[in-house]
This record gives sequence, C-alpha cells and structure tokens, in this order.
Amino acid sequence: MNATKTIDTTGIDIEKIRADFPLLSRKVNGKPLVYFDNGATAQKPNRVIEALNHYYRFDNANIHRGVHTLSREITLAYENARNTVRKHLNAANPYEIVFTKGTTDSINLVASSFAKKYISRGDEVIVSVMEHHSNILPWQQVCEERGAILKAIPINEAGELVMEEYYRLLSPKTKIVAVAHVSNTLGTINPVKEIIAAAHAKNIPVLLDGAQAVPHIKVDVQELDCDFYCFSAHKVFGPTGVGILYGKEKWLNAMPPYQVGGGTIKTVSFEKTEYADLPLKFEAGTPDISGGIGLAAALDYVNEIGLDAITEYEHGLLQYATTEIKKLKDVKIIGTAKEKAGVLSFAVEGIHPFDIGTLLDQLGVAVRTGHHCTQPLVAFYCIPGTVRVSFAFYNTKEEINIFIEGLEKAIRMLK
Amino acid sequence: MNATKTIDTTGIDIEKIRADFPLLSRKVNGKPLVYFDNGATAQKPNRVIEALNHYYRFDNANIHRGVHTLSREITLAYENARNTVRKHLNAANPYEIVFTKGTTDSINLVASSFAKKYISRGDEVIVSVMEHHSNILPWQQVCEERGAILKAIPINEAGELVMEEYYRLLSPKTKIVAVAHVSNTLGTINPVKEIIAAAHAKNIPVLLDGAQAVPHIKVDVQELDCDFYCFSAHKVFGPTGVGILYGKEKWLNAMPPYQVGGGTIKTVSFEKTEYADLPLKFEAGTPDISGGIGLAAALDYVNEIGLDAITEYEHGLLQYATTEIKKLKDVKIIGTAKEKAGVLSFAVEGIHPFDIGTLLDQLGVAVRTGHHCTQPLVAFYCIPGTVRVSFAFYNTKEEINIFIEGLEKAIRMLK
Amino acid sequence: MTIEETEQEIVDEFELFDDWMQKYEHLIELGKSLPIIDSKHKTEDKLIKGCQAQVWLHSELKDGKIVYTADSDAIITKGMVALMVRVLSNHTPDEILNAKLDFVDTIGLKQHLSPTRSNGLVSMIKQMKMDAFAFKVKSE
Amino acid sequence: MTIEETEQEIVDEFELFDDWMQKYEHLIELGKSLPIIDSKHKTEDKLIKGCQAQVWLHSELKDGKIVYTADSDAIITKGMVALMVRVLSNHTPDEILNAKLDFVDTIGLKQHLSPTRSNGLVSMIKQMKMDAFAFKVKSE
Ligand SMILES: Cc1ncc(COP(=O)(O)O)c(C=O)c1O
Ligand SMILES: Cc1ncc(COP(=O)(O)O)c(C=O)c1O
Repeated sequence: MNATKTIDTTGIDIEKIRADFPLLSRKVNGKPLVYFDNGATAQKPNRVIEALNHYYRFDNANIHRGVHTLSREITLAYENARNTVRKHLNAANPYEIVFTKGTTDSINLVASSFAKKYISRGDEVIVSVMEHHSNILPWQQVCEERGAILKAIPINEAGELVMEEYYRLLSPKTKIVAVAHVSNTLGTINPVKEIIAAAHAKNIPVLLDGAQAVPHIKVDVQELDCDFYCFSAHKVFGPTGVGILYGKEKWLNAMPPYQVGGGTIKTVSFEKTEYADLPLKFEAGTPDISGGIGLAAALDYVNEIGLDAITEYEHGLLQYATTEIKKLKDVKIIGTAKEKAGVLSFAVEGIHPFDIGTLLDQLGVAVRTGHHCTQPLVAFYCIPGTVRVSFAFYNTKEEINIFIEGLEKAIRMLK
Repeated sequence: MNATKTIDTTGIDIEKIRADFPLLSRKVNGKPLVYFDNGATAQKPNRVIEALNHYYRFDNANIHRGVHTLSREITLAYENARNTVRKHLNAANPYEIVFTKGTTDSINLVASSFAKKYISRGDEVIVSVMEHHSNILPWQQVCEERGAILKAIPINEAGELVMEEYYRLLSPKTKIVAVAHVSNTLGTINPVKEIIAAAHAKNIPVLLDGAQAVPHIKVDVQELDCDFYCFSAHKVFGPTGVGILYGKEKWLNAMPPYQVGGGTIKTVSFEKTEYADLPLKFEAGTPDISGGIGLAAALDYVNEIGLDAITEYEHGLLQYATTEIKKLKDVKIIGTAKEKAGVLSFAVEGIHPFDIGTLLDQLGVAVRTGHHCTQPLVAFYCIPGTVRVSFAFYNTKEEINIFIEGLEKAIRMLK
Repeated sequence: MTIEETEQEIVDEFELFDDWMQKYEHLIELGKSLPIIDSKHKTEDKLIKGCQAQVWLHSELKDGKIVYTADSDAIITKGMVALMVRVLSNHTPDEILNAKLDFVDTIGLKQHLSPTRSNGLVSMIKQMKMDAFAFKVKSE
Repeated sequence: MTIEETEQEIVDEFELFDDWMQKYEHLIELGKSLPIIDSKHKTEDKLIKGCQAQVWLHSELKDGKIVYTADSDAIITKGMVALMVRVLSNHTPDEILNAKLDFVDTIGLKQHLSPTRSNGLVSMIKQMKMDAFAFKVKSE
C-alpha cells in the first residue's frame, strides 16, 4: 500500500473510507473488484444504505398531506433533506431545490417549462459539442417543437470549449445557455463563471449540468450565479431514482409547471386550477421519499470527508493515472484540458474500446467503454468511442497499478 | 385475536404476514400503530427492504451500456424485474412495460406524448369526476395547450359512474378516455371492461389509473384490453420513486418520446436523432434501478400470498368495518358503490375530518383526512373532505375494533 | 400582561392536564370560546388556505395595538388559533414581531406547527406577523 | 457436419484452454481469421447497430444453403461472430432456425449474449435467423 500512503496527506483515510463501502470488497471474475466506473454511477456508503433501511423499517409514510404522526415526521425529514441539499449547493432558499428523478429529468423539466414561456420561432439555444445526450436532446426536442435553433459551442483538440466561438454564438436571439460543469467523457472543467458572466451581460440565463461536478468539486450556486443547476443522487453516492434541480426563485416562479398531478396544486376544479407555491409546483405525485432521505445521507457523508480533501485526493489519482498511462505505447488520452476532474478517457490506436473493456473486466477492472452518451463529441474525435476510467475518493493508486498492468496485458493480446 | 382467527379461511396467515412488515410493530404516541393509510402508501415487507439492501451492497452499477460484469448482471436483473411486472399484469411483451417515477409520471407521459400526436383543437378527452388530481391535471394541461375540451363522467350519490352519461359523452371528437380502475377516495371499482368496450367500439383508446387497483385486485391488461395502465410501486408494497406505465405496443410505437436524454436513442447528432426501440425510447436517463428491483420483489411477495386471497381477505375487512361504522350515529359513509375495494371513506355530521384525524393519531391510528387529491369529487359531496380508512392485507379486524373505539371517543370529544 | 406572561399562563393551565385527552378537550373548549370573526371579514382575502383546515384572520390597529379576530372550520385548529389570538392580540406590532411562541412546544402541541400543509396554522402565524409588520411600517 | 457437430467441435477446442486468457486469445485469433465480408456488403443496410461494437452481416442462398459472411469493428466480437458463422453457415434455413447455440454457454462465453446493447451480437443472431426465415418463406 505504498502508493496509497503517499497521498494520505490530503487527509483521506483511505482504508477507513473503503470499509464504508460494502460493494468495494466484492470479487468479480475471481478478482478483487477495481471499480473505475464512477462516472456511470457511484457506490454507496453504509450510511446511505442504512438510511434507506431505517426509512423503510421505521419511518415510511407518504408526505405533505397526512395529519398522522408518521406522515408528519417524514415530511419534516424530507424537508430537512431538501435543506441539506440547499446547504450543499449554497442555494439561497430551500424552495429553490426541486427533487426530480435525476439530471435527465431536471433538464427535461427546465427545457420543457422554460421553452413554453420563453422560446419561440427563430430563437436560439446554446449547448456545447461535449454535452451528454441528456443536455442535448431535451433542447433539440423543444427547439424542433418551437421552430428554434440549437447551436453548439465547439471544442478544441484538448477538449476545451472554444470561448471565442461561444461569444460569437451569444446573440439577442439566444434564450438560454446549457452546458456541462464537468464533461463526463473528457473530464474537462468548463469555465462556467466566464460562461455565465458573458450570458448574464446579455440577460441570458444559464443552466449547468452538474452531474459530473457535484461528486468531485465544491459547487456554490450563488457564487457561480447560475440560473439552473442539475445533478443526480446516484452519481454522488446516493440512491438511484432521485436528482436535483436548483433554480433561481425568479425563474421557477415564472415558469409554468411541468408535470402536474397530486401535490402540485392549491385548488382544482374542472374550470380552473390554481398551482401551488415552490417547490411543490414542480413536484407532482408521490416523490421518491427514501431517495431524498438517502441523498441527504450521502451529502452528509461527503461533507464529513470534505470536498476540498476529495478534490485534492482525486487530483492525485488523476495525475498518477495520467502519468502512468502516458508510458504506454499507442495510447492516446482523449481530453487534455488544463482543468480536469475525476475522468480519464483514452483510445488505443487500432484497438476497439469494447475489446479493452471486455478484457479488463476479466481482470476485475470495471471501466466504461463507448460513446458515453456523447455521440457528437466522439464524432468530433473520429473514434468509435473511448475507454473511460472515472474515479471516486475511495479509489487508490494501487488500483490504478492493477488497471495499468491489465491494460498492458489487454493491448498485448489485442495487437 | 379472536376476530382475526375467523378470517383465516381466506388462507391469509396474518401473524406470519405481519411479522414480515417491520414497520407494523412501531408505536406511535405510545400506542401500537394501527396503519390504515395504505391508500397513501403501503408498508414494505422485509423481502423488499432486503432486496434494496442487497442491491446496494453487492450489485449496484449502471445498466444497459456497460461491458463490465456488474453492469451486465444488473442489466439482466433489471430486465427480469421488468418481466416480473409484465407477468403480474399479464402484458403480452416486456417492452410494453415502461418504468416511470410513479402513476403521476406515467399519466403525464401518456397525456403529453399522446396529445402531441393525436389531440388537436376541438377534440375531447374524457375523465371522470372521481379522478385523482394526477388523472385530471395532465389532461387539463394538454387540453388547454391544444385547445381541446376536457369532459368528466358524473357520478351518482353512491359514488358510481353514471354510465348513460359516459355513453353520451363518447363522440367522434373523443380522443382518449382516462379513468380510475379503483377510486382512491370512494373505493369504487369502476366497470372498466364496459368502459373500454364502449370506447373501443368507437376506436377510442382507454387509460386506466390503476394506482388503487393493483394493491387489491388481480389486473390482467390483456383481458381488460386497456390501452394504457398505470400504477405506483410504493402503493403495492414496493419502494418509493418508481412506477409503471403499461402501453399497448401499437400506441407506444406511434407516440413520440416524452423525456429524452441518455438511453433513449440509437444515434444522435446535431442534425438528426434516431430514437431507440421500446421501451428505451420512453426511459430517459439512469432509471431507478434499485426501485425496479424492489418493485419486482414486492410483486413476488404479493403473488406468493396470492391476489385472490388478498382480495377476499380485504373484502372481509371492508365489510366488517362498514358494518361496525354504520352503528355509529352521525357517521355517513362516502362511497357506497356495489363494487368496492380496500377503502372506507366517511364524514361525521358537524365535525371536520381534520379533527378526527388528529385525535385518532393520538390513539395510534393513522388515517388520512382531507380531499385526497380529489377536490372535484369532494366538491360534489359538498363536504370539506373525508376521513379515509384504507386497508392492506396485513390489517386485522382487531385493528378495526381499535379504530372504531377511537372514532367513538373522538366523536364524543368533538361534539 | 406581556406576551411572555400570557404564554406562561397557558403553560400553567396545560400543566394541570394528565393526559393528551384532557389537553385536547381543553383545546376544543378554547376553540368553542374563540371570539368568532365578524362574518363580514370571513371573506376569501382573509382566508388562509391550509390543505385541510381553513383559517380566517382579521387584524385591526386600535390605539397602537393590534386586535386579531380569527376562525377555523376545524375545532382543534380553532383551539390553537384561540391560543395564538390570546397571546398576541392587544399588543404592539413590535411586541408581536419579537414573540417566540415557545409555549406551543412547552405544552406539547408542537406537532400542530409542523409545516405539513395540513392546517393553516403555520401560515396564520406568519400572516399575524406580516400584518404586524405592515401596521408598523405604516405608522412609522 | 451438422450444426451440433460443429458446436461440439468448438466445445472440444475450448476445453483445451486452462484460463480465460487463452480462451480470449483464441477468440481473437478466430476474429482475425474470419472471412471478411466483401466491402461492397459493408453498407448501412447490412449493419447491425450495437451500442458499441458494430456488426455487418451478409447472407446468401447457395444450393439451398445459407452462406453468411460477417465482420465487426471489435476483434472479440469478431471472434464471436466467427464462431456463429462457422456454426450456422452452409446449412439449410430449417437447420438454422432450429439451432439452439448452447455451445456459447458451455464454453463460458454466455456473457457475450447478454442483452445489454453493448455489442451487436445478440441482434446479429436474430438477424441470421430472420434471414434464414426469409429465404425459407421465399423458397416455399
Ligand atoms: C387513484 C390514484 N391515482 C394516482 C395517484 C398518484 O400516485 P403517485 O402519487 O404515486 O404518483 C394516486 C395516489 O395517491 C391515486 O390514489
Ligand atoms: C454530464 C452528464 N449529464 C447528464 C447525465 C445523465 O444523468 P442521469 O442518467 O442520472 O439522468 C450524466 C450521466 O450519465 C452525465 O454524465
């Protein structure tokens, strides 16, 4: 564990942390699991699993409308969870935090509701070439429906946004800008403050897709001054099925409801329906109550470890892996931006990513291969996809060594 | 436990069953909990809690796109869960089962997608007066957007649909009929086969809101011949955050996607996006994987007990409670349809439901009070709401006795 | 009496009760004794919508002090409303704005102040304070 | 050789391997030896889209038997494709339609047939059978 010891300076007690994640001690194909697919979904600490367990054993009830004790208690707990999320993002108000199904749901909500009110024929929406499909398709859909035009900020070979092009794309026709905070395929941390400042100078709101940022870096929505921020619980060590939309009060108030049904209203009749205040207006139906509780437990856990320590520790992992992988012949790193977080993508000359993924799996190393739901980006690099290694703070340099050895072996076999 | 013993003829081993549900042994306000709020959400058997637990400890990974073992295994498990749902509803094909966030999400999906393709100015949509807001508002919303008209089948004093009026409402302008299989406030089991037959005779599809049916009675979508069927996992002893939309292949194929993003596509470019086949076309983003697994565990559990036994046992509870409550002065049962399942709503002359709910809670009895998200229905009866007692197969006559005694006490205090 | 003194009075009153039943019986009695709001004030704009129980609240300034009258369609809520009116009515806007209302917790009825939308009580207290603030601003 | 005989032959072949590495090395060799599809058939309509590895499949009827040629951009998938072609090619539509292909499980490569969309192999087998069915219908 020598390699590991050296990074303990960040304050990450790696053995203690790993013991918190039961799945990490699994074996796969007879080998100890090396889980490097955190970008797809993260593993869960005992704290989260226990929170779900406790919820279903002792606290389960429906929220908001019940007068009985269980319902009242869990309503409070759920609203406390909302407040935990608020604090985590440093949002100004708890009602600016909307519980959704995940990042994809959050973006669909904004695209649909925002478009109904603000996007008309000839208007423009700006995304970027490196976006996840979940931050392209909802905009493509509403643009098509409304006769608006979807524009994409191009990237350079390093996988950075070409900011001059962004400035050129911003126009009086631009109604909203939607970009990833951190790219899921490249790891690029985009210059979102600059993006937001430039858009705001023209009164254009900005949505940030934070799915790959929240697990790795501190996010302060007030400091960023973004108008919308989205992320998924399952990528930040929380349960599947729940996510967050942060939206500034003024936008959420102005936008029409998205999904409607139980919980979203003050009064209903067949003649006239009056919608509820924030955030309920956007939370139709019984929410994923256990999901909200589990997400709060996950954020509490992350905050106990500390995001600064996490960022620094993961930076160490990324640097180490980058250095080691560069030693291999024929391996090309995809995404060499100056600012990166958590993700290392690469291609191997003449070898299909799928083959590498398949052989690494035999060695117990779980990586992701393919287009990572970023087909336009992969098309830009003219490759069939990448092999993506994505880290969490429970990963170690030792695991990176296992991966590098495995990769060498795989390349030898496939050449 | 004398009262309980007598209903054991249905094959329900009540003591064994109750032991399966940890939450049922909770105390509330110092009294043993009597949980009669099953219509809002049901409690979970150990089987379900354990399935979630196991998922997060051993199986957690993202599905569909991964080449590594964990991802492959959980993809299979998730698709098996889909098939468990298919079997439970007796759908013809697994890809006719779409995982959603819940009933409300399912109905919003259909309303939005169906409307885009099939509903135009002047068209009509039929719901009923007894619908849950989740089966009114989505239709009201799309009707408003498209200039269509929402019609509601009236009910009689017993809380039954006035079928002659339904036949009158059906017209060449009717594009879809959406009604509850079982009413959440009244317990009425609607004559859905008749409703469907009449609509189909005019080539009009029918959506059934099965949120309150699936926990209580056997549902066979092929026998019903409904076009869409919706329900929520959390009401059928499964986890929060997941639900089902069943749709006939021909409709699901014809309808445009609803939410879009990761997973819903074959190919994406800024010029042209080709959507995936069923059911993926309707499942944007990372789904609630643990939710799907948990729902399958819940349905397995229900099927082991057997829906026939459950229906019969609950019928016994309902009859017993009805007989007992009728003995009380000033209590009026709301919903006296011939065919009822699982729900007993009532009003007490001169007393607000909220007051009764508050006092019953002090006695450990959890009931729901208010409009139950059916404001038009409650308006029909000219009352501020009802007290609703809703059963599950783990409830007992003994609990009904505790409730009746508590109700008497509450009425005495409040008069 | 100051607001704190009235709060203490209520705490003393409730200490006499051995169990929840007596407590609620008392609350119900209080509900019945609440000076009902003048029906001309029982209008839509005086209505504080809860998901279930409704509350009507009317505020008037008399000699620099606020006089509240209120009503609810649920009797237990009305009892709670009566307590609030008793504590806050006939005080200056400043006194009202500073009131902590800890007595609700002390007498073990905190659950009625949980923000579950089921009754209009929480919103009513907010409204009482907002009215006080409005009177204060107007008179400055 | 019947389809079953070829399947058995493959099972025997794979039994020689002690570990997964040898197995995959063999698969990779097979991939390299696959009679590459004529580039004129490597067109969009012969393409079976997987989420990752692509497969091209071309079927022809010769003397009542189907001759498959195929290709893939991933070498391991290509090895699997080679096995399928070796087993199914040069058989009558009926024989192909009845093939169980249990050998994949027996040699421990079942995971390549899991319906995870990551490769086009499952779809390719479906397509092979659909082509067989089409030829059968046409010749009846
Ligand atoms: C009849 C009916 N429809 C729809 C719903 C909404 O279900 P969910 O809140 O799980 O989306 C409910 C639950 O309250 C219901 O009872
Ligand atoms: C950058 C980015 N955006 C959006 C998503 C979609 O997240 P989810 O699938 O949880 O909705 C992902 C996850 O794959 C992502 O990495």
